[in-house]
Amino acid sequence: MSVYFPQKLLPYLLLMPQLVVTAIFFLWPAGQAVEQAFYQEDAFGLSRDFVGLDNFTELLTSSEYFASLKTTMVFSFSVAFLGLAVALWLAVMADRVIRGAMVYQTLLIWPYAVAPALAGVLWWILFDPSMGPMALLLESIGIDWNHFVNGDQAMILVVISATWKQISYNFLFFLAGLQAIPRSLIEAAAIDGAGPTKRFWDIVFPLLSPTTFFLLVVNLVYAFFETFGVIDATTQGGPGQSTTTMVYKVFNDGFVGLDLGSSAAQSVVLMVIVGLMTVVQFRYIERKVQY
Amino acid sequence: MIENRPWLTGFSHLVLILGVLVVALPVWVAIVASTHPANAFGVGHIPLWFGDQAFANWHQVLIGKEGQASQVLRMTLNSLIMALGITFGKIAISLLSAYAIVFFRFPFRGLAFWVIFFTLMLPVEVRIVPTYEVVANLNLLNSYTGLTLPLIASATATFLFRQCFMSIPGELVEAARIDGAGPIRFFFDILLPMSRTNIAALFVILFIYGWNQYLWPLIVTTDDAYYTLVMSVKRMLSVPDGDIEWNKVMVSTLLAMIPPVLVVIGMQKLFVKGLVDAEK
Amino acid sequence: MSDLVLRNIGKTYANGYQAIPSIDLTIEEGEFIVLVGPSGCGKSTLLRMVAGLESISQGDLLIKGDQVNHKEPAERDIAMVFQNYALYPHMSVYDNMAYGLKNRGEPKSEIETKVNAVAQMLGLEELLTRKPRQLSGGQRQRVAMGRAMVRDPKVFLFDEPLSNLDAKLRVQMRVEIRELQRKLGTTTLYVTHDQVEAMTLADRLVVLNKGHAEQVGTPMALYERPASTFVAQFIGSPSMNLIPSSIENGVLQLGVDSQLACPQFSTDKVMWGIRPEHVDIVPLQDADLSLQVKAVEALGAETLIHGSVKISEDKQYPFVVRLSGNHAPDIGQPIGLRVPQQAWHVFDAETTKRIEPL
Amino acid sequence: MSDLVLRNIGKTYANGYQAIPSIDLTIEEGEFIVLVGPSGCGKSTLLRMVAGLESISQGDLLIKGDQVNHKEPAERDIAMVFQNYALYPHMSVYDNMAYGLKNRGEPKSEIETKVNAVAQMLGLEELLTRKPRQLSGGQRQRVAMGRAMVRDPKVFLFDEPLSNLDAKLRVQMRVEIRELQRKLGTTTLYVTHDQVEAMTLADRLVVLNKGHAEQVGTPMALYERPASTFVAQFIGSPSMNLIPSSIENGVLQLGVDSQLACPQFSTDKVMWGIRPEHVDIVPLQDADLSLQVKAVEALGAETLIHGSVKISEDKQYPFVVRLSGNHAPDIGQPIGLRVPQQAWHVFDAETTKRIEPL
Amino acid sequence: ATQIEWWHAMGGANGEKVVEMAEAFNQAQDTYEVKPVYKGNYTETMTSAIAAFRAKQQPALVQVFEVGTASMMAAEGAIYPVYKLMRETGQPFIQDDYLSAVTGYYTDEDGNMLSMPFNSSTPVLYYNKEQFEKAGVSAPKTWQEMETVSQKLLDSGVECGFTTSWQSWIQLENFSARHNIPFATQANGFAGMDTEFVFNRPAQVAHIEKMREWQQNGIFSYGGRRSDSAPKFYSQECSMFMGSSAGYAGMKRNASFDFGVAQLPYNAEQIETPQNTIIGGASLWVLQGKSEEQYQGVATFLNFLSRADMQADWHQFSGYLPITQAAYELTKGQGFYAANPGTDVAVKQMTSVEPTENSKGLRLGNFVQVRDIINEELEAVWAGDKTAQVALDAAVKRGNALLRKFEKAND
Ligand SMILES: Nc1ncnc2c1ncn2[C@@H]1O[C@H](COP(=O)(O)OP(=O)(O)OP(=O)(O)O)[C@@H](O)[C@H]1O
Ligand SMILES: Nc1ncnc2c1ncn2[C@@H]1O[C@H](COP(=O)(O)OP(=O)(O)OP(=O)(O)O)[C@@H](O)[C@H]1O
Ligand SMILES: O=P(O)(O)OC[C@H](O)CO
Ligand SMILES: [Mg+2]
Ligand SMILES: [Mg+2]
Repeated sequence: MSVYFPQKLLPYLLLMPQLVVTAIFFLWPAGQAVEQAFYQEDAFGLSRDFVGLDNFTELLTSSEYFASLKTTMVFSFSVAFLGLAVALWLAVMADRVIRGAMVYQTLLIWPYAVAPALAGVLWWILFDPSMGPMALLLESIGIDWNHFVNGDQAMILVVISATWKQISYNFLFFLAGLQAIPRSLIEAAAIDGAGPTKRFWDIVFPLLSPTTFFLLVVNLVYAFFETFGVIDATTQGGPGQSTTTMVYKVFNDGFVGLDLGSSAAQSVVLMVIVGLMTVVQFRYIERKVQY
Repeated sequence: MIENRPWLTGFSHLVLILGVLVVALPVWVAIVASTHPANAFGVGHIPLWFGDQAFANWHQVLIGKEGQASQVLRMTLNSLIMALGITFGKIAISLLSAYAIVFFRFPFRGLAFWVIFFTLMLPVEVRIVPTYEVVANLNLLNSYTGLTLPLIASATATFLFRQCFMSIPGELVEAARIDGAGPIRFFFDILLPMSRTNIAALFVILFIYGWNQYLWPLIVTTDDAYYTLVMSVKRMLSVPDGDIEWNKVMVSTLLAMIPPVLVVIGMQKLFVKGLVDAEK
Repeated sequence: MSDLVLRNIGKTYANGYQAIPSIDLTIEEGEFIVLVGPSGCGKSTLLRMVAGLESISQGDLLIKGDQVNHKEPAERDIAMVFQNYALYPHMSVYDNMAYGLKNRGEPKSEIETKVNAVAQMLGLEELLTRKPRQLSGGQRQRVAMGRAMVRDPKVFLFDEPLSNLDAKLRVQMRVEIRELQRKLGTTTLYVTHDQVEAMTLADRLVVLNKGHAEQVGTPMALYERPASTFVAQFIGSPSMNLIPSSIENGVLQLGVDSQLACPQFSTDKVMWGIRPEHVDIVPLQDADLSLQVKAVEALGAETLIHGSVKISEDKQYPFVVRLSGNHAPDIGQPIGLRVPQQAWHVFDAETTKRIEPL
Repeated sequence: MSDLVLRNIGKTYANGYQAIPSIDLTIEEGEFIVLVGPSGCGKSTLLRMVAGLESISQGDLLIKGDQVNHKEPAERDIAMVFQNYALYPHMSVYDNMAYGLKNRGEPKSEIETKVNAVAQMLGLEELLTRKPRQLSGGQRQRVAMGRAMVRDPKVFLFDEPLSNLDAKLRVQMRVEIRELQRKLGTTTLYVTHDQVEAMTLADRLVVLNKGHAEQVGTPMALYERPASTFVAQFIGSPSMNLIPSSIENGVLQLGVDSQLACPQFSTDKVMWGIRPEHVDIVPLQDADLSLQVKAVEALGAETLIHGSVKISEDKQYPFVVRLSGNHAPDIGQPIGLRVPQQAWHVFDAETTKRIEPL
Repeated sequence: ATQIEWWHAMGGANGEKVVEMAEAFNQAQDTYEVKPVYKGNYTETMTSAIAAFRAKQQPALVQVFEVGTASMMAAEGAIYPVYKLMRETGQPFIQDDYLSAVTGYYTDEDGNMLSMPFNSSTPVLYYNKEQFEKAGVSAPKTWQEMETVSQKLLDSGVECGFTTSWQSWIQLENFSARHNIPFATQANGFAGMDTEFVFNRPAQVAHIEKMREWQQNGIFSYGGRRSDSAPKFYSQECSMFMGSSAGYAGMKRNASFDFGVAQLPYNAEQIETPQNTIIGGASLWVLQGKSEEQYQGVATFLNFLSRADMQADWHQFSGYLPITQAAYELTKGQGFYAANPGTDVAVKQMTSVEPTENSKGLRLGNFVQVRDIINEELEAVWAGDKTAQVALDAAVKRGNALLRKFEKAND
């Protein structure tokens, strides 16, 4: 698009509603969070002390915070990886079957609609160590499942619950991506003597890389910021801190623990991270990965 | 066809069916669980096959007590109002702002875009206390406005519309200008109708986003006239030391799940098309 | 031994559509065969059956005497150049060309030798490290050729390889392809819907119409003696002028006041035809036909005169005349045409097949 | 009164790129002007300035005597047909055509009359309720035309309106556009990079080169007396053969053993040119030049012979000959050419401008 | 009628009961109308109320769990102490009517009741009678017996001996109280904000260390932070379950076997006669900033709730303790305990001895977060990642930091 309307005032009017809402419900609270980060305050807001950077130094010297950073990374990348891998696998299969691709799409698409909190509940009871069918299944093959004790298992549980919802979304994009790969390329590779598996790794997978990269970013953002409901409904951050992600921690420290100063400082850190991710995502979307 | 290997096709179907089954498992369990008596869960295992209490459970949740039916109806209505309010609000303001950003050049355009884009990612949970205070100060607690308006301040929709608008050929704008259409006419006569599928896709995404909110409504409402379905599930779950009535929880879960699932499946074609086209 | 034999080959798609009823064709070693025909006539289908990308519904396909109906594409020892080139966008030019050899498991050094040799032949040495998107259309086309050549296949298959290029480049690449094929001597099956390309490239042309081979022969044979009105209109540009008429007692009734003496034919309802370039302009009183001029296109070297020939009160047929040099007849005025008998083409009006004088 | 006047018009883009330094052009009522030139030469820029879609950096634009530099496109009373038609995809054909009239606030009944009249003229009556995506390329093109015509504008603007069509359709639509414009008598500015289109459509041609008007004139004038090598190569297909040479004492030094007597010119370093169609084949011993044949393209009505002319040991120039009818010289062999002096073109080797004998 | 908002955290059946009680009040008079509002679980309810207070949208009455007590008490400008409310509205109010073990938790240094006890619970031991019979054992009284009984149960084919809910509450807070050892200095915080945690003393460490060992050999099986472990008992995986007395109703509904209720075990080597246990559950706090009329209504309502019949009904329905002596007597008189053996165990366990300063309760700031910390550290113990000593030391250290923060914010 390099064609514009010449009007000068109109664009501001058009932007106004969005900006007003953003300013009131996002920027203002965000500003308050920034301010709060420099204060120590009791829960009821009856007294407050300016503490400078104390909240930040406390945060950045606390091993728990870095543990949650690590947890966030492990969690996010696991969700992204698992979600992409499963969805790609299914999409490749759906792309192969000429008949029924739409039917499969319908059957796979709906978890997208399920509330994260509800998804969490469903997986939680599936894996409940004493009554969940999955836990019993695992037990019957010799795996002692108890995510209340075992941090890795808890992580697996939240990863599965968070991934589940995301598979449909990824699947849609991968299927579209696959269908957009020119048939002739696949045919050329077949003539060049590559079998189905080789064709996938040599041709299809590299050609999907823009889609994959896009989905990677989307999934990371999702895992980073939007899985609060899943974690809250399943493990609530435990056992230990093994599933306490940064977003969960902000919420927990602030809303549950009522440590508003620290929580605000964490919000500020997150905002910085969001800012960075915004830049990265924006750059990517502006000039897509080229192969 | 490229190669003649029927077993490969068979294998593909097998994998897909397996995938569908795994994906459906949790909901299967929910459906099955909603047909058992409450104590079927405690005694050991979650049943994997239907019980005989389906009617009783659903009846109990839907119209168990006097006035309950109207409460369920009310919650459904609230969920719907909230979901649609958020959906239409977002779509409306996003259409306008994306239009401004894509089709006009003006000072601070970049800044405006970044400000909007920045809100894309930070979820309400992270800034819930100050946001609550703002809403309270504006006297919006216990109102549909309070339920919806603050959640409208996110940029997914703006961003998607921007992507979609950028793919509209510039020549169309020029043709419209030559045909004597100014920006407003262009917006209504050309742009809106052309963005149908994207609007539809966003409708689905945002409807689901809105419908699935639970923390926010929990916090800004104190009047049960404003309770939503998803909230009701959450409410049945937080029973300190009491026993969770899983059968009813599952009924409510299904109840809260059905409308958005119907929306997704019903609008599948438009949804997929609008979503995928705008992103790429 | 014939290189490529299509014996009673037919194709019916899964949806029941019969794209090709039956085709027989024998291609000799080193021949350049062009399949030409309008869109949807089954050219690609036929080519893809030879390549192994589409299953063969009926008949036999023989390459160097072997029946290959059920062989995988890679096993048929063919190479194909696609309309959009189908270069692997994420691989360098070198890798694009080497991919087939790698898959065959040839040793690295050998691959290098072969790729370099072909690259040199095509003038691609400088481009080997580039990615396809860094190439111009013509260069891409050449890489696609290179990828096919490097494998030294028994048969080259081309599916409209030039149609994505602009006019100038198309002319140039056309000449290059022809030269290369001459040099390599590889049997070639080439699909196009462009009759100029078909005429200039082919040793023999196959004109396809709705999955049937209407005529097979050298370009000149087809130009000079088209077997049907379909071929007559398809080969040559502008198309041959065709006018339905009847022959009675050695007289061709061309309408209002045009009656031309002509030899005896076996049929009397005919399509009478003459190519635009075989018509001369003469003073009206000496003319065989009179042409109402509608538009004149002067191209410098030649002039096209578009107009219509009136046959009866309510029937007139479009008619084009092609003249060398520059001419400027008045638009809206009639001019006189001479149509020499040796340039006539006569077709059966019903079967549309060519008929010769008795 | 002149219909459209471009007085010292120039365009510098916001990024500082000067797409058009300065152009002067006066267009009379009803004239069909074609802007032609290679990609990026500024054709679209100029057209869009006339349309009001691009601001004018310098100079005056007058439509029917009014300075319209700062008027909105809709106020200039022009209509434009875009390369990809820019039909509103969600509106029916009728609505597409009616949209401009509606915006003007014309009464419904009047709109209907006008749209129907134009639809009938263009044979679109049956299609009025369809959406653009349900139309073929040629039909879309016609709708785009219809949308422009229905508003009965003072000026038609076309930006490569035919380049998305296939060859056959392009020829047909070209003739249609010309006929329509004649009928309507609307002043027209038409952009193309296709020289055939340019030659056949234009009353006058403007050849643009890097934002400059290289030459303005009738197609024949440009074909016969191109003002520069740029125009010479651009107009005519295949292109004019050009060979750098020197003139010494009335002798044109064409290389190894070709020296042709020639009139006196003001310069001695020249580009000597001749069009492919103006060359004759003669026995080698009578020849002015000898051509090494590389490829022969027989098109039925004519034959193109591609080859090269040797100038010195290490220099040879490609050379094309175009002959009527069918010829088959041996590839790789030399043939003799005659180059009649009256068909020569001579250009200053430095300025590339045409020079005439003294 | 004057509207009175009452925010509570009672979901499920208890939630319905709460609504019923409010209805009953509204029916009984028409000057006031109490509007019960469910605000999520305990933490969500408390934080919602605090957030609302900050935004000046607070309810008149809010249910806050015992863990939040210190935070509420410290917020002097935000709360309206119940004793004061009663006095100023002229409502009859005799503090001594209430069970001292309950009121003790909610009174200030001068013995004034700051909030109104509502749903108080205390941990008890539930056991599976059928499995016990089969293994030939009876309910353990001491932790020593706990081990041998469990072992026998395991030998008889049961998968696990016991499990626990609310690990900090039961295995540390109540463990300390029951053995009359401090959980924190300054009388568990009652005597001042400069309190420090001391639950990393040998007695607690030894107990946790023992549990760690049991977790490894199957005597103990951890099943989650709150009451998530109950299904282990329902499903007969574990023979014993330590949980809130308020869980009785659910137990009744879910257990398909005969179960018994016993007092929490004690360590016989530590103490001869065990101390009382401390309470959990929640009390009702009145918030500042409402009209006199509303306060009048709140006081009336609180009185209504404390009526013996109301309390007895609530006690019998939910399993929460009867908070007044009268309610206890009434229930007893109605023959409830006889018909439901074990339902009085909690009351007895609570009231058998006079509370000491170690068993009166806890008053510790930021305790919600501290509970999280303890949960995290204990989970590390169960997982075998840390020894009891290391984990409790860490918990004390992290907890103390929060105490200091609280002290700083509230001085
Ligand atoms: N997979 C298919 N299933 C059913 N019909 C098909 C299929 N592929 C092609 N066809 C039909 O077969 C006929 C021949 O198609 P084909 O692609 O061979 O034409 P073509 O001559 O190559 O045309 P073009 O010049 O447009 O490429 C067409 O009518 C087409 O619609
Ligand atoms: N908005 C712009 N900003 C800067 N430079 C531009 C802009 N639009 C076009 N140009 C440049 O101006 C020159 C002329 O562009 P124009 O589009 O007029 O060419 P054209 O003759 O129409 O080419 P084509 O045949 O490819 O359509 C080109 O070099 C182009 O890159
Ligand atoms: O579940 P409850 O209501 O008995 O309360 C448990 C205690 O709050 C735990 O601290
Ligand atoms: Mg084809
Ligand atoms: Mg252009």
